[in-house]
Amino acid sequence: MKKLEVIIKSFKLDDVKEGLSAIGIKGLTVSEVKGFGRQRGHKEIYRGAEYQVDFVPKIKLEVVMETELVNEAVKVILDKATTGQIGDGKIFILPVDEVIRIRTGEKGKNAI
Amino acid sequence: MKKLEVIIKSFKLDDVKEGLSAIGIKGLTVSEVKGFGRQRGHKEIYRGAEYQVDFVPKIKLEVVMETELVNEAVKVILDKATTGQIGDGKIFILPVDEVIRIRTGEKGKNAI
Amino acid sequence: MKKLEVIIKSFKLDDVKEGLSAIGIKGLTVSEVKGFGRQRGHKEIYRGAEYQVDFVPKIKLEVVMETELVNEAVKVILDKATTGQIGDGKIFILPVDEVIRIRTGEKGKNAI
Amino acid sequence: MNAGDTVFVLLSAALVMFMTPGLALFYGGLVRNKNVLGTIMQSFILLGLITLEWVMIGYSMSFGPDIGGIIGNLDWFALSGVGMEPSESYGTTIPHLAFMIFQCMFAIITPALITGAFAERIKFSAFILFSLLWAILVYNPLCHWAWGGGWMGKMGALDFAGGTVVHISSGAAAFIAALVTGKRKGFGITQYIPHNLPMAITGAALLWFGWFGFNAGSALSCSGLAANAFVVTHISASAAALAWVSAEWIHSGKPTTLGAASGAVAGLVAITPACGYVGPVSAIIIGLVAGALCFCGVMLKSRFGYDDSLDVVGIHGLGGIWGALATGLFASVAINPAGANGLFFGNPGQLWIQFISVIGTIAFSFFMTFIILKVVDLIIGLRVSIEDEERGLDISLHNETGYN
Amino acid sequence: MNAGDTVFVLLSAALVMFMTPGLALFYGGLVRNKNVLGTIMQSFILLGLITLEWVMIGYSMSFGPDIGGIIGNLDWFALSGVGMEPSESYGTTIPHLAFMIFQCMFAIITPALITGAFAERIKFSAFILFSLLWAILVYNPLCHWAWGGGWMGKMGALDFAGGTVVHISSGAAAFIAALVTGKRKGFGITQYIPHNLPMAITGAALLWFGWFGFNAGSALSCSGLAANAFVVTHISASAAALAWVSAEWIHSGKPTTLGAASGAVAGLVAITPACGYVGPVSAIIIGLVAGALCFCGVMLKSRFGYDDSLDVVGIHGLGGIWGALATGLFASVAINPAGANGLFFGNPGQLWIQFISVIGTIAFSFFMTFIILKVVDLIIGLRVSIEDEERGLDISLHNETGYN
Amino acid sequence: MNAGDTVFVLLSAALVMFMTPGLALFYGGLVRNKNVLGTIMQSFILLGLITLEWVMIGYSMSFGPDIGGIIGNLDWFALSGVGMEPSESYGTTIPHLAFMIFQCMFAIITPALITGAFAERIKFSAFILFSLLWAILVYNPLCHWAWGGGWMGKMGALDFAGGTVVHISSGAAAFIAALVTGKRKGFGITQYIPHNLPMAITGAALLWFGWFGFNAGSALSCSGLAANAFVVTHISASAAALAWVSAEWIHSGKPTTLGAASGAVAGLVAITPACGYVGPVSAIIIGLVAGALCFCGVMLKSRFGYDDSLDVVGIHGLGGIWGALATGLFASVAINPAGANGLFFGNPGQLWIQFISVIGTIAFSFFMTFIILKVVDLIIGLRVSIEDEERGLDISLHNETGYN
Ligand SMILES: Nc1ncnc2c1ncn2[C@@H]1O[C@H](COP(=O)(O)OP(=O)(O)O)[C@@H](O)[C@H]1O
Ligand SMILES: Nc1ncnc2c1ncn2[C@@H]1O[C@H](COP(=O)(O)OP(=O)(O)O)[C@@H](O)[C@H]1O
Ligand SMILES: Nc1ncnc2c1ncn2[C@@H]1O[C@H](COP(=O)(O)OP(=O)(O)O)[C@@H](O)[C@H]1O
Repeated sequence: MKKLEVIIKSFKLDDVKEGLSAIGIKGLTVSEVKGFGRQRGHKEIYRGAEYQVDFVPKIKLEVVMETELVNEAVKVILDKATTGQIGDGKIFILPVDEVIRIRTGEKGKNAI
Repeated sequence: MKKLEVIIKSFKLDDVKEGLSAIGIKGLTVSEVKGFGRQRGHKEIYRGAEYQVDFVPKIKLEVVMETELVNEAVKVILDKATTGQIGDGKIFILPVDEVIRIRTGEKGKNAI
Repeated sequence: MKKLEVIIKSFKLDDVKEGLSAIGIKGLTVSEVKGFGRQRGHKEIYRGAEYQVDFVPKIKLEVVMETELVNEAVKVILDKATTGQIGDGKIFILPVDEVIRIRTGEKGKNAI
Repeated sequence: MNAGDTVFVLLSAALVMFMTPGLALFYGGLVRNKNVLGTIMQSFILLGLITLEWVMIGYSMSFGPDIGGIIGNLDWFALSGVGMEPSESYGTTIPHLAFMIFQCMFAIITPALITGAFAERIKFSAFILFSLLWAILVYNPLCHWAWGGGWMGKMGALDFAGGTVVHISSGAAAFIAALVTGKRKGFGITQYIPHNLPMAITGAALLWFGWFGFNAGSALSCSGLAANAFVVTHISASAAALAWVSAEWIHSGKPTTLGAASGAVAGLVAITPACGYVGPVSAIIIGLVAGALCFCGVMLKSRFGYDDSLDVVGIHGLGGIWGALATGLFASVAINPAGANGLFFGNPGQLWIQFISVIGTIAFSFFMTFIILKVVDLIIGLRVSIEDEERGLDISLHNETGYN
Repeated sequence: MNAGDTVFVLLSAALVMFMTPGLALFYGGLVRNKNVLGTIMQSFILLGLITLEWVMIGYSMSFGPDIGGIIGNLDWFALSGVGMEPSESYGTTIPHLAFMIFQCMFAIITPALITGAFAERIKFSAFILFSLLWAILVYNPLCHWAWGGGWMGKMGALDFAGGTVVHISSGAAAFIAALVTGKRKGFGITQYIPHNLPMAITGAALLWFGWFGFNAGSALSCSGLAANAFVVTHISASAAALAWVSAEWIHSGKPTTLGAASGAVAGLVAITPACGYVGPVSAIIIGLVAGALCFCGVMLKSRFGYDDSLDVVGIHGLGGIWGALATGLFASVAINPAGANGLFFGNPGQLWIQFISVIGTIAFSFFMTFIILKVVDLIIGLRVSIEDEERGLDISLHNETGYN
Repeated sequence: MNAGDTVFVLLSAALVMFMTPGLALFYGGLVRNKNVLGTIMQSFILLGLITLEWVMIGYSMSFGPDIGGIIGNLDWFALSGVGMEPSESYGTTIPHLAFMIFQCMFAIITPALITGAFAERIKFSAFILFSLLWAILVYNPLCHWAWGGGWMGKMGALDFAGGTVVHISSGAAAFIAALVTGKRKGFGITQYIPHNLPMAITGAALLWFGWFGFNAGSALSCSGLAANAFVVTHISASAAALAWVSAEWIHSGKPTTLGAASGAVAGLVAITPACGYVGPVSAIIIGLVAGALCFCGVMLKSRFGYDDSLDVVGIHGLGGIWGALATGLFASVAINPAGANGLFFGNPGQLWIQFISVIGTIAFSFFMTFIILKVVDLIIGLRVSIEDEERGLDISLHNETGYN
């Protein structure tokens, strides 16, 4: 099993969620984060005062899935989340040892 | 060492925290997330306007622990966080390579 | 590749960010969390009412990097985030299988 | 001239002015986080825009020398002749300027009410043009008809503080605006839950507070009649808040704060035309019916499938119609000798007159609003792009975010 | 009838009405996120509930023809006979309706004050029944005793704007209510930190603003006495805010915004009975003592181990008692010839009278509140289930959340 | 004595009092989350601090018997001789206490305005000492000069409601304070984005609302002149809001809510000295220029590289100067026979007088503020430690956090 941690632009959340649902992803977890990446570092002026944009609001998705699904999921995310502009985000794939559904105590694939 | 990422219902936080403390867990990290799982997808009406419930507020716990503790911790979480109703959440177990305590620079078991 | 999950005191964010930038870290993701650790548990009085301090606001950094960079990054973090007082936080190092940049679809080192 | 009356009208004007920021908070709290500023802005900027319109031409069109019962002429352009002395016809114990500015606040809040119908999706430029045209082409004539010597007032229609002029006109316009603007992206699927209910309830409280100026101030002199208007205003708001909350309690087991706030507003709307003609017991009935009726209106909305985002039709439209008709039922010359009796006091004719005024207002507002929207759509386009709608008006139109 | 006085009382009524939403924000900001709406609702809905109670029977019970110094009879049921003409006994230069509605706002906020004592844990239905019974069985009699021709007023007790009627009565009720309702889950362990202090401070500012109407308006005519009441109100609030903040500074090194706000409220409470009888210098002393005293009261709370969640006892109870006694110390016929001198102006008897009125109010409120709570507990049950308490009142009782 | 005038001044005082919490929200919304309470506190505590200062000595220094056109003597120490009867010189139809408390509210808000300049970095103790000294050594003399029988008033300078006394004085002080205090940590790099714009806009709305009391109330009697002041105040705010937003729209394509709010404040500032002397059409021009001018001032700020955090100089300084000069341009005895004509009405001399008053105010405020800051820096130190600045004033100075 793998965990995908996906950083995307906030307004792409609905599209990505739909896309992942469509390929059979049954659950995911979303949080609000601030991102610091290539998109940062330029100067902006707000009310006549200069500052540097360092952190940009992003959405982080966490999805655990069977290893077989990963490739398809990545494809879907690339498809839905890309705008082609800097700051589109990243996908990180991490290994997962075990998943347990709290309600039933089920483990492994059934629990995802 | 392992990391448990646990998604639970918000109001179960205190109980789970107490439970984990009781078996010797010394630290954990909590964040507010929105969950999308089996609990989603039903229609609700708010002030006469229909909509679909997709995301439900949840609490995410992150706890790093020695591998030996994992089974007990899982048992405690199942015990404390289950309501038996949909949306009780999940436990994800991930491998951890190393832990470092910032204050002292200690590594490994001592740092947990 | 490795992922560092770093829990620090909120007001250390800027320093740690500068430090990591200086050693060539190009991106990171920040979120607000609540920490429960050694720092907790003491009694405080607020307006004449006693309570126990359990959760303290913390900042969580997530940084994915090449394995070679990890030691240096840890050193920088220890350097910048330590106050020597309880509650300075932790560094957790997790394995990462793959990284993908959404904008370009690049994988591996280039995507970090 | 009377110092007491002047204080009364000036401070009432201040209270009515305060309602527009109140509305901004009420509406702003009900939209999603990403649209809070865009929504607040739509009310706030009207303070600027309509004030200038009113001072330049609006006041003259509304209250200036009558042309055929239809509209005022432009003799009072840029307030020429409107000075510190009392006017001959309006508020004869207070400076003419005081009457003018009191009425100005009504002209501002009326188009602001409409913004609830197309919240979260309209271009700011289109909104500005729409509001300006609407103020000139809908509000000013209607105001003239009811209060400025126009046909409606002459016919004997009773509207003490703006049931037709303010609430029915904006409610009807909201209906058309919701239809013409179309639904928000994700309508029927996305959860448009209020992002900040304490803010919305604060806004409703400001409205309630300001409404004392709106209704009692409309007496233009601080007499027993003003006290009566004040009292029935408070009673109706109270009764309607209770009625709405009770209806919710019965309907779903959960009385809500937004229900209490909405009910209060519904009660305030309904008593507006009646407050100078009815007594406290009538006010209880008017309020109870208003709360229950508007609750039903809002709940039935989904049946019709149009997206009146913040329920302007259900509250101001329905509540306004009920209030105008209720005035025809409960009005009594015992309360106001300058008024008339309603059906329950032996004069069924008044109900008919009220009915005509309701129909006239709705028809006129429907028609004109439709034309104006179509024109604005042609010139500028009403809606933001789908991407801007997704990102939210705050960032896409105003380059700001509410909370950081 | 006097237009100036009428404006004064009507707009004062509006200001006092505004205090209830102000209290909603003050209390709402102090509770936890999950209870913000439930808390706001408890104040807001009383605007509806008590208004109807007052209009139907409350006003008549409080101010109607006296029965044995104990209570008014129901001659004025549903405001019959209460009209646009001045009353014979109350506010003889203003419409009777104006006096009635001004007093209505006092009747609303008093039970709302109590809600701070059982915040975050009481059933909405139980709260509604409790408040209704309390208004009828505690507020109305007390109001009659002090102002409606009852024994307390006849005895010569001075209470210009509601020290006993409003603050001591609600403070005493809060004490009993906190005891009978019991502690919140996790008391002594869980961190009940205010979820939104800017909201709480905004609420306190609204209270301060509205209090000008509360105190100065109680003069019922806009004279030098009203100006004096206005001035000493402002001074006492200021002095008490400074005193509380200074006490904190000395005690813990950290002056807090909540301290400043609480201090201001304490000063406003304390000056309430005195404001028509004392001058500015006395007001400074009254305020300074109020701030320091209530700070100590709140800090000592933990010693007693009961859960008066938002410090109603420490602020309204203690502050009210101090204010009533201070009136017996500082009152001066130089300020108000219709009043009396206090101890410091040569009349120790007045302090004794004030003392009796304090004891009488506390005893009556204790006893009645206890009975009412027990009855409500029997019929409905006071507390929400432990699970609902954990999930918060907002979602469990009202099916809403404050922020999304 | 006149009841109508008394109501007017007392309720205006209440409105002006309300502006200080309004300012607290305006400023509080504009700072970062971690400083919201520290910022709110700086306004709120001045309600306490300056009230006592004013009652003890400030009122006497400002309005007491004149000493050489420079300052009032201390005959009215602790309000001795200031009672319920009208004064001989100020507001002769209202209780002297009413005039005193109305002026008290002006004395409070003026130092509160300055706090925007050193927001997010100053010690609370230093702030308290600074504000107290500033009130005594800068505000009281300036107030005396303009209104208390001092040289500026005698010279014939027109300042109806506080253009020099309140806005130029605080704007000039803000300039010096920003320089002396130094920049915030991270200036030019860190993103100091407002943490809560709805709060800031609510604050601006409260300011607008309260400003009716500020400006119209300054007529001290509720006459045609008060109505005129009320009307031009509203018009100028509206015009300036539109002008600012339009300037932004042209400049960057994005009209902002903060721009609308800032514009409104700029317009209110500019009309303040003029409101009793100019008519509605002049007010439109004054407002439009104010909005555009202050927008430019704020945008050019970065050129100078000093950190006037919340734009006190750009709005109150610039707007105040423009307003004072505009009074010298647009004043007309047709509006106020007790005033004078300005340049556009044939009297160029008035512009010169206004110019002198502006220069005098700036010079005095610059000089005194500088000295006071240096003294406070010596005794206490102005700035918090760098670590406290990073953690935020809320937690480091007040041991509280805004939101939990
Ligand atoms: N190495 C990294 N570790 C953790 N998060 C990262 C890393 N690199 C990028 N991110 C996250 O991804 C977001 C997008 O990265 P950015 O470099 O701005 O975009 P792009 O990849 O399109 O150039 C960042 O805002 C940050 O949240
Ligand atoms: N595959 C997954 N990846 C990430 N998070 C998940 C996944 N499945 C479930 N979750 C999280 O767990 C929560 C509970 O899941 P849900 O399916 O509603 O409950 P249950 O299966 O226990 O009935 C979800 O709201 C979501 O936050
Ligand atoms: N085992 C753990 N798992 C997850 N998070 C932890 C763990 N231990 C500590 N933390 C996080 O690190 C923070 C600092 O830990 P704490 O024990 O207070 O500090 P210190 O290491 O200086 O004693 C905690 O607030 C918590 O967020």
